[in-house]
Amino acid sequence: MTRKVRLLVAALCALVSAPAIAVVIMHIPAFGRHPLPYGDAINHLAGAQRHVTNMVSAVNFDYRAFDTLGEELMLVAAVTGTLVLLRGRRGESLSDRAAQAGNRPVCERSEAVTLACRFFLPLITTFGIYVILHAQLTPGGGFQGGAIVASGTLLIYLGESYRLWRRLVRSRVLDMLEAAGALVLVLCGLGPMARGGAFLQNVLPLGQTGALLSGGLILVENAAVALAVTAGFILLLLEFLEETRATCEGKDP
Amino acid sequence: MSFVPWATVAWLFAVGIYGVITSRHYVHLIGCLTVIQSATYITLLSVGYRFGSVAPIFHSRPPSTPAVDPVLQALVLTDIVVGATVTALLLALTLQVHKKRGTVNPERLRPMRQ
Amino acid sequence: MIAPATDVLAPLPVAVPLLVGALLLLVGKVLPGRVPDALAIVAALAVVAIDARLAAHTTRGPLVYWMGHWQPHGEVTLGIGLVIDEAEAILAAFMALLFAASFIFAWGYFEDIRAFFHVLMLIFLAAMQGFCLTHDLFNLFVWFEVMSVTAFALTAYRLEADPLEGALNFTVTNTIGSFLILGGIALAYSLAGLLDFGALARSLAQHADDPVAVGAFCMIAAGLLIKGAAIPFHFWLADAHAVAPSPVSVIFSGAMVPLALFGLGKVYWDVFETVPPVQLLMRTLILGLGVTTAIVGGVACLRQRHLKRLLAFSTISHGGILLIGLALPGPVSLAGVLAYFIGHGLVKGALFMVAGILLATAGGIDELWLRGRGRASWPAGVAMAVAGLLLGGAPLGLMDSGSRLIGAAAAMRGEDWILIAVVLGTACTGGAVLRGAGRIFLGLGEIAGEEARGPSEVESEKPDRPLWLMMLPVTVLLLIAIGAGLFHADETILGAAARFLAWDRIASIEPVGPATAAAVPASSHPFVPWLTLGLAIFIAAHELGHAWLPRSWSRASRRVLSGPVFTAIDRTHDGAVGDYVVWILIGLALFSVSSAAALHAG
Amino acid sequence: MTALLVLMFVLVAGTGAGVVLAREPRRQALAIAVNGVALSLLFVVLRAPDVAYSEIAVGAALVPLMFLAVLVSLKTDRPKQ
Repeated sequence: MTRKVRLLVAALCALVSAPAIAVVIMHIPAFGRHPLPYGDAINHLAGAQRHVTNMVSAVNFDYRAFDTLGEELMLVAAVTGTLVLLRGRRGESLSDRAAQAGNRPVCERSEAVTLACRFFLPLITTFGIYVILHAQLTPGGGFQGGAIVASGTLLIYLGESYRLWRRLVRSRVLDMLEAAGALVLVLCGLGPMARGGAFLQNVLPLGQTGALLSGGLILVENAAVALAVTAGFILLLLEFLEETRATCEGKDP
Repeated sequence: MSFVPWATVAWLFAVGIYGVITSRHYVHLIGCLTVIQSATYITLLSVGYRFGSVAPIFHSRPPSTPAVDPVLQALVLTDIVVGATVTALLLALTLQVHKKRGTVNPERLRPMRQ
Repeated sequence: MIAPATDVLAPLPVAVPLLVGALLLLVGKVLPGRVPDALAIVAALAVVAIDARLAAHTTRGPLVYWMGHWQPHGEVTLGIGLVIDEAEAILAAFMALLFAASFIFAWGYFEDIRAFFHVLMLIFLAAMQGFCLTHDLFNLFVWFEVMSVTAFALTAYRLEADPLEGALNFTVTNTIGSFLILGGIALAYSLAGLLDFGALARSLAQHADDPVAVGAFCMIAAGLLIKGAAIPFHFWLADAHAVAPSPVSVIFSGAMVPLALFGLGKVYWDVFETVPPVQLLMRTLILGLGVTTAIVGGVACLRQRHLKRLLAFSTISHGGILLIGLALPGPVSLAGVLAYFIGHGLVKGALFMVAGILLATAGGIDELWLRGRGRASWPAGVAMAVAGLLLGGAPLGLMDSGSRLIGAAAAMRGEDWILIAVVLGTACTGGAVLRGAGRIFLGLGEIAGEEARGPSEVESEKPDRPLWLMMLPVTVLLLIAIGAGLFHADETILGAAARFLAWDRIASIEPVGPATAAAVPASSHPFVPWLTLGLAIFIAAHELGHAWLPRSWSRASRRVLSGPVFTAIDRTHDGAVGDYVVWILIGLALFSVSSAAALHAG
Repeated sequence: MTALLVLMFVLVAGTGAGVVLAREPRRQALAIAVNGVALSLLFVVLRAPDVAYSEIAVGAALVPLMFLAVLVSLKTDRPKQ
């Protein structure tokens, strides 16, 4: 099909489907007034049952932790797949050394950029860790904080140099951290079974509502997710940035 | 006015599909997929919204305050991970296919027809 | 608090492969040689054992297991439940068995990059188990997506141009499918505000004629049919299955595609069965799609020369037959689906392994190029011929049980015409495989027919494994496919199907007592299997015998086969992802028109 | 339905279309970031701060960065065939 034929067929399909779609939209319960029995039940029960104040984290890491287990393993699978795709060509042996940028001129970073990056790096990292640690209390959690920390490490690259970033961020260590995060999450499921509980059952002491150490198993799972997400996203960035440099196979160290 | 969220969703889906079927650059096509993906976030969160409610976080207010649905927000969080990982995988595939074929035009990337 | 002994097993089919996978990812680099292979095989076999035990313990009704011990709070379920039925446990056990066979087949094949292959495959296995056993709509989506992501990565594992392009088409189309499923989940949630299958079903029963419920079903069904490769959503499959490494194609064709179709049945029976327009959609649209898919897939299969692509089209055709079985109501038809699922998976798995053997020993996959070059590995030829006969409807073993039961279910409703689609699909795919076996291993068929125009590629896999090692899983799979009939497999499966449907999901989330199993129905058309087999052999002989046919006959048949209808089939499978997406839109339009008609009729 | 909500929905619809219509991939990466910011604003209005956080970190930062990195390497890469 050419582009024109495709657009024509697509427009026809849209035209034919439009009445049915319109009927469905007209029948959806009015926006802002849906019946939400599941969400309401969680909002009413979770505070007392799990001593947490962020209901989204309670759902993610306790009520529906099985989803999160699948989600994290999906992340691990996607990162592994990307590694296979990108590292497979370069060869594993090169993965711990910064690739050379060929004969591209290295642009000098201005003082201001370096200074700004040195200023913001600790700020962003601290903020990311804060977001991770307060999952059970305020908005945020392992996933959001992990993503923030991962993008924050790029400031090393922006402000200092690609080489320093690569030297500080070791892909071998990241591989291990990512796998460890996934493993801890699976063990969070199996551990309670060893004590006669159900898979992923919260068997740890719940602590006091509002305290940093509250929520029991939620804390452990949150930490595992933070580990896997941080390591996974840094690995993704690292592999993509590595691709931007022409690898020169062992010419100069 | 209650149709605005659903109209937005339908619009984003349609415009994203339009981009996918007319795209001439795989990276652009992947961008269009993220637009369709954002339509799913909006659907889920719109379903969970409730007028006159607060966010489902009771750090500084009593737990009896009416709040929006936390379950759907958790689902959207999962969805965002899905989106980011699939995007990364697609970008890696694009990069490799460019090395092999020298093009990223979807029209010219047809398996087993070279 | 302490659960009974078997309950403890419920989460393990998912947890065990994930545990081993995470461990391999952590220490895979330092493990010597074949340890990852061995660990993966042990993990898969452990899952088989767990599932088998679960199946044995659910003959009196399903087992309910709440993740995190979140029992329902009154009417509202708080957590995610697994509800394990005998039927689902049997399917799960079969899929784990296929993984074990595939791991044995791939012994030592993927040693290049740590244990990445095994990690991905184990996560893939866990996702399929979760998808099969879960009882929660969003959890179903999560495992569906884990399945997809691992499958995308595994398709491109060879890092050649064709696999990369195939993986791109696969990823783009299936990602759109998962968006559709998510949209359907959101629609269902807007009505009910719940996610558990049972709770949803009870809530939807009160919205019997609501267009939103129908819309939710349509979106979820379309998403699952993209993964299940029903026409017109099927285009990605031939591109992806043909280029994936053969141990991966074994899983794709033998388990993943049928599982997505079974998922459609699961969502229908567990959630949407009480919505009358949806019932009507199953009896009309889904049945129609199944019939079309069975026939078109079979015809397209005959027109291929790339052996794995040929097998991929045969999977499309057999998926159509499964879809027919899902669309027909009643336990007999469901039993047919279960038997066909397992029988087809075993045979198709064995066939993809034969293709892998040819890639490794003869160094090619193109049927015309391979003519006569398979003689050295003749045991594979015997296996391919046996598998071709089973695929072509030989009245023997599980596949035959499946198609007989589906046929009986159609006859019981007075819709005997459906048998035509089953016979045509079966005969064409069986004929195509038999033609391949004759050409590759006996050197027949010097003059090629229409298949010469099919797309192909140059491909080979590492010739580092002994033939006996690769033949071992092939033999085991085929023996099970043939021999299962000797152990009353029909009765067991029919009982499981009857119990699966007897449980009134609206009345209670609790399991029910054992249902009375229906008797295996006597076939109303006992000659059909023989007719099908005869047709398959005739097709193969005709395709191989161009040299001996009278000139005028040969010319006439060629004129028909290169006619506009057949070349249109070739031309639509053009590999352009934009076209595939347009075909998805056409499918969605079909869905919306039929659901509007169904709502109007109701 | 408040005016603010309508405004945010329209904004997201507009920036989403912008992502599709930005045919030049570099400009598209920027459009994706803008769309990500618009989405997270909408999520804040929809009372979903958790989701807004992850959208701003992933949709407005990580994903555009990956896009840019891939575009750079597509440019530097000289295919062998």
